[in-house]
Amino acid sequence: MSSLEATQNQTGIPNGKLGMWLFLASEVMLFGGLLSSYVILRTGSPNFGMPARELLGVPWATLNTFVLITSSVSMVLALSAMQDGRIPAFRNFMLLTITLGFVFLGIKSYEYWHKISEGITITSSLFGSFYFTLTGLHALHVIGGIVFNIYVLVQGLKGKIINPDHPDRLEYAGLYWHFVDVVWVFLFPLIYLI
Amino acid sequence: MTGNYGWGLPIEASTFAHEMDSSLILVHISMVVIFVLWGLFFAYCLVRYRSRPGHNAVYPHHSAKHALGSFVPDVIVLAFEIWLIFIFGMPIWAHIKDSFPKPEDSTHIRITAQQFAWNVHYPGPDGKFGRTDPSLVDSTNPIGLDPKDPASADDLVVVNDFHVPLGKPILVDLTSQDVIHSFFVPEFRIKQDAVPGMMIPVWVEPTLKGQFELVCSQLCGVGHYRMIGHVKVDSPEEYRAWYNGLKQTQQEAQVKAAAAAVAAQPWE
Amino acid sequence: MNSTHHEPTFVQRYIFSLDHKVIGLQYMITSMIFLLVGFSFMLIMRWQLAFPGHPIPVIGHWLPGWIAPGGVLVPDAYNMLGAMHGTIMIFLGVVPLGVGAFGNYVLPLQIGAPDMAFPRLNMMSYWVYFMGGIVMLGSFLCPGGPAQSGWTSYAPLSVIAGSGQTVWIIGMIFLITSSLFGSINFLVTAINMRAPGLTWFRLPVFVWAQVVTAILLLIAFPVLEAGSILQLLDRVAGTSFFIPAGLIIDGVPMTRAGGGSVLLWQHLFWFLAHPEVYVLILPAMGIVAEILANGTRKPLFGYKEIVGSMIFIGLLSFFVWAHHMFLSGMKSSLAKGFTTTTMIISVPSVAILTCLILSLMGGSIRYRSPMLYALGFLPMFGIGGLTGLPLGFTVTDIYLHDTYYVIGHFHYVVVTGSLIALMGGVVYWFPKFYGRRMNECWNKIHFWLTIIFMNGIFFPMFIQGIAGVQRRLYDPTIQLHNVIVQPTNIFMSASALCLMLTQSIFVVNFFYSMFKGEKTEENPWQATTLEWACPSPPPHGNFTSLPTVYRGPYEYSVPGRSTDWWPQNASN
Amino acid sequence: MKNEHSKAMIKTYLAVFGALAVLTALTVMVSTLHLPRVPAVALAVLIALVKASLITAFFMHMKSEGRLIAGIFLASLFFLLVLIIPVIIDIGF
Repeated sequence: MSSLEATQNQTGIPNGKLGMWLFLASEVMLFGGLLSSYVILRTGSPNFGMPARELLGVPWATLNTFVLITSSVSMVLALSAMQDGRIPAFRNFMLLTITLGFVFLGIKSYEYWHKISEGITITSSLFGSFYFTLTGLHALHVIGGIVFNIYVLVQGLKGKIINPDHPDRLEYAGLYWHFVDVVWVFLFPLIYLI
Repeated sequence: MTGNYGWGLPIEASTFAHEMDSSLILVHISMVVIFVLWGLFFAYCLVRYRSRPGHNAVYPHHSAKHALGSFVPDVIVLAFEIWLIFIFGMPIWAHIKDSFPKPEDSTHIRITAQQFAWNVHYPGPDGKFGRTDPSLVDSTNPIGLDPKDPASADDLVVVNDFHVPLGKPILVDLTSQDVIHSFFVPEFRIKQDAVPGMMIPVWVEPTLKGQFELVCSQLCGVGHYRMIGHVKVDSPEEYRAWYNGLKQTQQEAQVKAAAAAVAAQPWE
Repeated sequence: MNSTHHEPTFVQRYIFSLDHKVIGLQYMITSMIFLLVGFSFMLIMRWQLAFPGHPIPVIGHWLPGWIAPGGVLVPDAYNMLGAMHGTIMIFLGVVPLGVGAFGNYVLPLQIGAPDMAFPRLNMMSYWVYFMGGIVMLGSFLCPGGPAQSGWTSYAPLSVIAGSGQTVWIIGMIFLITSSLFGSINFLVTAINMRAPGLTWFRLPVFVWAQVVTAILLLIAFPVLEAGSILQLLDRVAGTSFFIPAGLIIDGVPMTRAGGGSVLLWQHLFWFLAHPEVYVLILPAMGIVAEILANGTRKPLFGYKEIVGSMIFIGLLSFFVWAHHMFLSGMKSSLAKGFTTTTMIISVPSVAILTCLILSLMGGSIRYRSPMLYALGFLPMFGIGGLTGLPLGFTVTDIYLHDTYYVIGHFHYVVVTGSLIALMGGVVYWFPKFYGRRMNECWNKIHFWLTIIFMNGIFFPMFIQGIAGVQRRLYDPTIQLHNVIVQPTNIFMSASALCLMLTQSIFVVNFFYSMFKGEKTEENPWQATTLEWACPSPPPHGNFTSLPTVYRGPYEYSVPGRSTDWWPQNASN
Repeated sequence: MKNEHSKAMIKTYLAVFGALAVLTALTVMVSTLHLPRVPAVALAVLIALVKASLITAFFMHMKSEGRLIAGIFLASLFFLLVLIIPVIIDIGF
């Protein structure tokens, strides 16, 4: 596979990176389609069923935003460390990223439990449906990102596929992880704040 | 009624049917003209440039003039379409879909489609539709009309077969109580989807007396093909007689049903 | 390539192959089978339309009781077959044939690449597609049968439908995923892996068509995926994204929160499904362009206009979707906007057709079988395009919407247009696939019979549409306005049966020629593009040495040369 | 040399992180002001756009990528607008 890339590359951008960006473009359309539906029905539906602000759990969501931002910066620091050949730093930053991913999911599950105990379920109202659909799909992406990150961590420590000279896959995992962060950056204000 | 239909368009039975037909004919004539001209050129090319001994293909030397020539059909088509849509079409579309007659000048009815019937709700002389509530729907009350609402006392609900008077536009508030249906009367050249959760106005002014088929043109389930209603266009007098006669029959039936219900009550 | 590699086993070579050529052929065979399956569904429906209520002859007794008790088709089954016909033909038939099969096989060859950018993703794309097909067909085993809400799956009908609809959505999600894998792969391959010297404006039109198609798939499909997720939840989780409050189903009030919008599904669906129409037609146009240049022995007229128009079509196809919704209750002001964009998009289509026809001028047309299919495409696509005019025009659409006129229109575009061109593509590239030719004489017979019978099926649809016959009617004869034109249904059904019989010529010819066909040289059509610069069939890795490109794709009959074709990779 | 460069990069990353944290706090604070609906939505979306641009530009290195990748990403955003605008006109109001 790498031999093909070496022989032919018209743009200088590695195939994997180009493919990852194209994939992210399609993910923009997927989340965009769902978020558009949310915005459209939020403004247009006669009974959207928006709960009171106190029930939304803004503090927890804010905390989760910080968790994701922090994991994003530790991801990019891990890449930086790998590029410089600082493997222990790479390992620590990756572990931090993965841990924060789990923390995000933990807070999210607490939030889910909290919402359900307050009577906001996927069938209770359109808001509930959108809340669980959007955050649920996002959480699935977080899980996918964590799996990708664990793979990258293991391979980075083995040093065969990912090493300071070939950090490509680490970079792709980073792209994906940051994208998941970007999606949350939009979900957070649209769901919790307005 | 069969005489309304043939191999071409059905007869024209509404005020805008003729405009619609002339649009259809105009568009089709232009399509045929384009296709024939273009087909003749195509056939000419196929014969003239066939491969044969002594005939070789010509390697074209690109000139700006040559390339511009290829845009001639585009420009013609574009000009025709601009004329068709903006000058010719927009006023007709606006006439049919945007400029509704006033409710007081028209026969104002509400049609609630369901699987697989058309429920027609007349507001009665007071011009007000009685309140409807989905929880009141049962086999005798297909649209859930609330009998306690004073506005509903003179209302009339009929299923599938209904009458309208000639000489006035009909203003229909169209909705559906389950899935999407589509209101289509071929002779009136009118079609509009009936969408649950939306109340969509449609109007048409009949120009002929007679009975016309109201069919569903949006797949609505297993009975889609047999979802047929009949619009009967009467003279105003006939219409009034039909309306009053039916209203009376329905009221008598209600009284009888109420009496039967009381009779069926076991003594406590 | 690597000497330590051992000889691949049968399974590695033909089943889970990573080679784009094998994957392309897998796509081709599978999609052709699905085309026949979808077509046979239609034959059953056409019997019912021609002779409503009469038992289906011959196969009627073999059909299970819930489809045709006593051989007579029931209305549910008619709707199921209709929905499955549409879904199978579009998502499992024509798109995989045009994009999956030809795109996979020909695109890397035409750009001089040894394989796709991501061979493993490519293999997954095929197997996910295959799974999607199995799931779709498997929905026949659901209690209550498969989806029966049409291929458009309009809510709320699709939300209240039986369990087959859920399986339909799951199948669609498989197919969407497969297309996304494929489109990412195609784009990266075409962007990065072009041979040295192969600049964007030296690419064959077919490659351009595939690139534009891949962009359409990449951008539009996720939106349908979003819609499908919402519809799936509406069905299985009891949400009400597409369900307004206060519905009464079968006399029973629906207990849901409500508040959803019925039209939202239609917007999300058509945002995909209109670009999808161009996904169906663009690869076909690309194939026609290839064959025409080869068959006329001269460069295409207006290569840049064709490519520009394709890009323009691709861009604009995202701006026209709501012309399917003029009568859906959408705001009238939007209808005006969308009729305008629809008008604009007809311009590049006319431009492409004009350029293709003008390409004939000054040529030396060799009437060999691929050329027949390509030439047949032109007038048939012309009819399909022209009949789009009264449908895209809001006024006449009021009458023609949801009548057989619509069906006639898109079948002219997709069947007599796309499918004819794709058959031409099979014939044209068959020597590349197998190093043998299909029988020329039988191809010509097949072409003429196919064109005649296809017109026999689809032209009467315009007559029916003008008479006001609606689509999707199980028994048209119980509505008075349909009765007079009923004889056309008998004629159409007879044509359909004949068309099916005609296809057996193609199938036999295909498989016979695969093994026993006349062997051909490397470049039997004396073509210029890169796919003919490698052995037929190409070995693993395609090119013995990396080709270098020196000129445009269609340098035929260049003055002062001894041969009338000048391959892209020939250095002099 | 390489180390110098990456040190500068790390500084940038931390600065971006700080900016993101501040913006998050800001957007939460703004939401407690109970502004009228339109400015509230506009402000929240604006802040989200700034945050997303920071992440894509620096963490995802969009800033140092060529026009192709930026084009792919922006094209998808453009088509998203093409989807949302007509639908919000139709259903949203």
